[in-house]
Amino acid sequence: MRRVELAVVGAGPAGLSAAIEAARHGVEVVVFDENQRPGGQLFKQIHKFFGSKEHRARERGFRIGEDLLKEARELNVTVELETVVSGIYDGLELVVTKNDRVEHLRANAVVIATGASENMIPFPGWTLPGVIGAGAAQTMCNLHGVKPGKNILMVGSGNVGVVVGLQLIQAGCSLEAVIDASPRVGGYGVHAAKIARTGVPFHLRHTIKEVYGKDRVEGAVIVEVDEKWQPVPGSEKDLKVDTVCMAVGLSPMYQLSKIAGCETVEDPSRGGVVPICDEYGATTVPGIYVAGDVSGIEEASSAMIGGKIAGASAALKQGYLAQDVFEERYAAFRKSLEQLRQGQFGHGMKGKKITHTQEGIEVSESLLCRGFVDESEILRFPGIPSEEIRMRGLTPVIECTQNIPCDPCREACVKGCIRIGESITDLPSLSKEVQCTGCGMCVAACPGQAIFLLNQNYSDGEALVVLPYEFQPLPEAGDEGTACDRSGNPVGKAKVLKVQKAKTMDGTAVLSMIVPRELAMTARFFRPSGSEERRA
Amino acid sequence: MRIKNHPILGEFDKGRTVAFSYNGAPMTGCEGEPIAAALRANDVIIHRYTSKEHKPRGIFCAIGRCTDCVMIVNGKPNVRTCVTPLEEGMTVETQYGLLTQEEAEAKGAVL
Amino acid sequence: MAESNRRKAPEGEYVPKADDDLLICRCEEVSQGDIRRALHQGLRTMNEIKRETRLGMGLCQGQTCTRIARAFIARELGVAPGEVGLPTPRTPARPVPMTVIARDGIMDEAAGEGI
Amino acid sequence: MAETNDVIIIGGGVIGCSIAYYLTKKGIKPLVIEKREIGTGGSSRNGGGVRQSARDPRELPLAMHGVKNLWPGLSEELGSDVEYCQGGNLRMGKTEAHIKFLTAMVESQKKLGLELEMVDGDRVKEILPYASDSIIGASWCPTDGHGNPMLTTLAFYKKALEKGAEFIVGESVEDVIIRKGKVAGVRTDGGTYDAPLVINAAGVGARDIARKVGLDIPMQPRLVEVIVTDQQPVLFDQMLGTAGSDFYGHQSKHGSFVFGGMTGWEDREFYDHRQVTKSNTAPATCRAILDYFPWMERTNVVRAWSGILAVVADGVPVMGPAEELPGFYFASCFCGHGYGISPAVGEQMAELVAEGRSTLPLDAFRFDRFLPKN
Repeated sequence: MRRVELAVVGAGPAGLSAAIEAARHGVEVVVFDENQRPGGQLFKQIHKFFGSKEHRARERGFRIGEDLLKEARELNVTVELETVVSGIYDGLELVVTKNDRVEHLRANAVVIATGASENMIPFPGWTLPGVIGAGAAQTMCNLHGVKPGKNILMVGSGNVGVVVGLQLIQAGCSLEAVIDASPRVGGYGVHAAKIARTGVPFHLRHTIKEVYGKDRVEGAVIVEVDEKWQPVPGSEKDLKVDTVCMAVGLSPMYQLSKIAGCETVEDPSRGGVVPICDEYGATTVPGIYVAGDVSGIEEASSAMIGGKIAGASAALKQGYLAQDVFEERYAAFRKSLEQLRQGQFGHGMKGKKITHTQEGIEVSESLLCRGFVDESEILRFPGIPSEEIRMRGLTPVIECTQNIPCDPCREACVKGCIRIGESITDLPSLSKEVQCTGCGMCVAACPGQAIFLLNQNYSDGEALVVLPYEFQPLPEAGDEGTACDRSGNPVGKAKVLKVQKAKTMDGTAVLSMIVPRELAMTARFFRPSGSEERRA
Repeated sequence: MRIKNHPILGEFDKGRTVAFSYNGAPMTGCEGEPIAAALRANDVIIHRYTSKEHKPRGIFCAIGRCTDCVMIVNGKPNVRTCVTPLEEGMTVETQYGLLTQEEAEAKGAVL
Repeated sequence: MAESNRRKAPEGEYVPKADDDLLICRCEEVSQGDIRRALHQGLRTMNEIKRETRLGMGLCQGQTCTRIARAFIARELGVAPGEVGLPTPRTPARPVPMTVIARDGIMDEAAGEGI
Repeated sequence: MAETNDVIIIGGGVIGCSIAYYLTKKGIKPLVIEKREIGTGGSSRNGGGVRQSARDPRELPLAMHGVKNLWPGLSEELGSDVEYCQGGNLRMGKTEAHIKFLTAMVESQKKLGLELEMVDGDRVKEILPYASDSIIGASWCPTDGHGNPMLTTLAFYKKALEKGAEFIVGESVEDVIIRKGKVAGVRTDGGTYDAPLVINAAGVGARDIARKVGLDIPMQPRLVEVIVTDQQPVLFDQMLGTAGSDFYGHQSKHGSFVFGGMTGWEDREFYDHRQVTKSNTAPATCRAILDYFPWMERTNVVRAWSGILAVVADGVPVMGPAEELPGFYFASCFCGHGYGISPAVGEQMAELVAEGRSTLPLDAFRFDRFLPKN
């Protein structure tokens, strides 16, 4: 029987990172993945990531995936695709199936990085064709290039719901609404704001009453729920959709670890049933480690660090790494991980109601309830320059209102206009002397697409608003259209001055539009004329 | 339903166009893409009818876990179409319980 | 003795509920009513419900329904999901053709090395 | 203060639940104590055979009695479908040695009054058109069949519960209480329960329970495995086996095939007492199945599970009272063939407990058969 030093199950961010880290120290590694393409969810994640440079912030998930793969190959890691690890037996014996062949191999160590599976909720009609998981929508759009449907309802306003919601719009689908039974948007406000300003309504405190249709989805009835999560009679709304996407959370894929004999525990803070493991990812079965979502639902960035920790542990155990070197690396990984886990979306914050930012600013109620910061609330945040500065010339307007571990904006500005305090989760603010050149790099760099440039005194009675734009068809200079506010409501006419595209902007176009001056702090989206008017 | 010119991903690099049959009718798709993607692109969304209640099902998870999208492929039932690559000349049929429509009708199953 | 360990004769007939038709297990088409009926008859755990109704025993092996069913059973019984137990995941992790398993261990000279 | 019961049954498997049910029919409301869940052990981990053929002569009367008098009406009696199907048992052979072995078995069993016969390859194909052409003969017992072990266990449980039996589930028996030389009850990790009569129906745990009262059974656990396929159109209703014992099983009412099989070294496998599947069993089982039953090529294996047989030295159960300790009864060590006789065991044990004697003699199963012989 073939023997390998480290077998990794799952070629997602955690698995590949574990493989890379272990291989870096000389461990012979084989990675198995059941999918046609490696990278796990990274290849479906076409948005830019939060974090700092060391976390590969502002890079799109699929590019991180490509890089991880390249790195793994350079380190001679074998990646076996379309290969299912059917079981892990006594003595770390893996049985793997690829097409019509089965192989047994023995591993000195195993990293289980099987990721997560989507949670679903049952409601009348949930078995109709057209009701799908948000992950399925993402897979169809971003991997296979096929729209999952035309008119879509997103159930769930967590990060998956709002991120996939945007991706559906980018794919050319019509996102009719995002609903959530919770009274507050679950995901990052900036992700919600991206779809809100395209005109997608958020119906919070709403649940699905039923999905109807003869043999496929023809519509969905949503209904408001009260404080006790009970439907409010008479509050039903009928949405004509052909597709309903469920984004109601993820559960760790603990099954293989349990097959392997690892003890599990029910831990709601980690997303459900998870294998018991220590801070190095070691499970109750000697030699088996876990990393990534299987050990607790987090984001890809933290999964990568978790993978590195497990990979280094496997290397240490096999004598490829000295204890002191390991400890040094581990401390660095730990620090990086803790950075990511800060802020109001950090570890242990789930379900907690936050009323103020860490700077003591009252949070935007509108953002939590409707998916966008209302104009009346935006001025209190530190990234918003005073009217005096806005009238003086071009300036960034940073509509970043939640404490997220993210700092690419600071690095993007070569003039040093953007500041972030000691903590990576501090809200960005502007330096006293704004020297904006209008390069647009901060606009393109912000993973939350929350930075705009503004010259409120562009010309007599006109303001210039510069915004990030990631839709097709891409407008051109001279195009006329409608300026929309943060909720997607049309507020006036807009004319495109220019559209900047650059390799460094990585697919985010920076669109400059001229609007009436009084709309300077209102207009935050451009809708080309002739494009569909969503709201009546 | 195919996405043209994606703002981030551009053109999708798909395989060559191949012919396959869906319930006997000719159809085309991209070689190597999941059968389910090719069907969706052709606006087919019903993959099977269930054994007990004879209710329609289609794609649900799209990554080979839920097994809702199984169909009869090249005569073999229970093939997960969301993870099975499309090949030239494949025959893809709606699955009724475990049977083809013809077999199910011959057995007098309620459809 | 923990009184919660004790099981006694059900009281009266099962009274159907309006949402009994809602399916929990998509593969085996097990409904809320099927589960409630089993609970009424004295079954208490995920595994007992599974053996009685085939919940989670279909092609997907409970990938989708396990979490939903646990939550539902726990809610019906008024306990935490952890208290209703967890079905045991089994090999193979995904369905494998019998012919493929049968070839396991038979050396294929034409193909030479393994995977 | 401990509560008082007439009878305590240790073990909520198919045997414990069956005894409990038949006791309630006699007006006795037992207390059943189950460590894990109802039907967790071998009761939900067996091939489902309701078989008389190839039974030990000591067991055969129980098996025949069950098939004749209990199994046919069981679903109706219990008010739950136990999926009993009297499709016959076909034990197939491919070699002359197989035929010789099967013929000897058929002859000896005929003498005991069981109706069965040897059939040739053509007749095998008539009975089971999907069988391989390479099968040259089989033993055929048309009155054998199969049921669904999980449903049967739960059906006994539900009916027993309905008729007044009580169950304590999730408590482990730590001691059997003896007062004045007689059984007085049990103590669990959750409480104390009095009863003048305790039945040890603890399956694989029966040896540990017996040792608590100083009685040791020559029993060893043995790990066996079963594979289950995806749902398929219903093809046949026989119970299948082979002369070489390379696989056995049936197609369930649901359509999935449930087939046990072995590598041949199961006797040596049970090393660490973990109930897990081994990497080499399923391939051996699948090869054997395809060898006898090529149609199965189109199926997918969806799961494999293992179970533990309580194998006793001479291959038949230990049942009845322990002379050494008044009030202590055995209903243990079914060696992997307890399911098929579970209704008969329940009925006869209930008679024994309630009336002091059973219709069918159970003497051959007495615990003291293991005592030194003169």
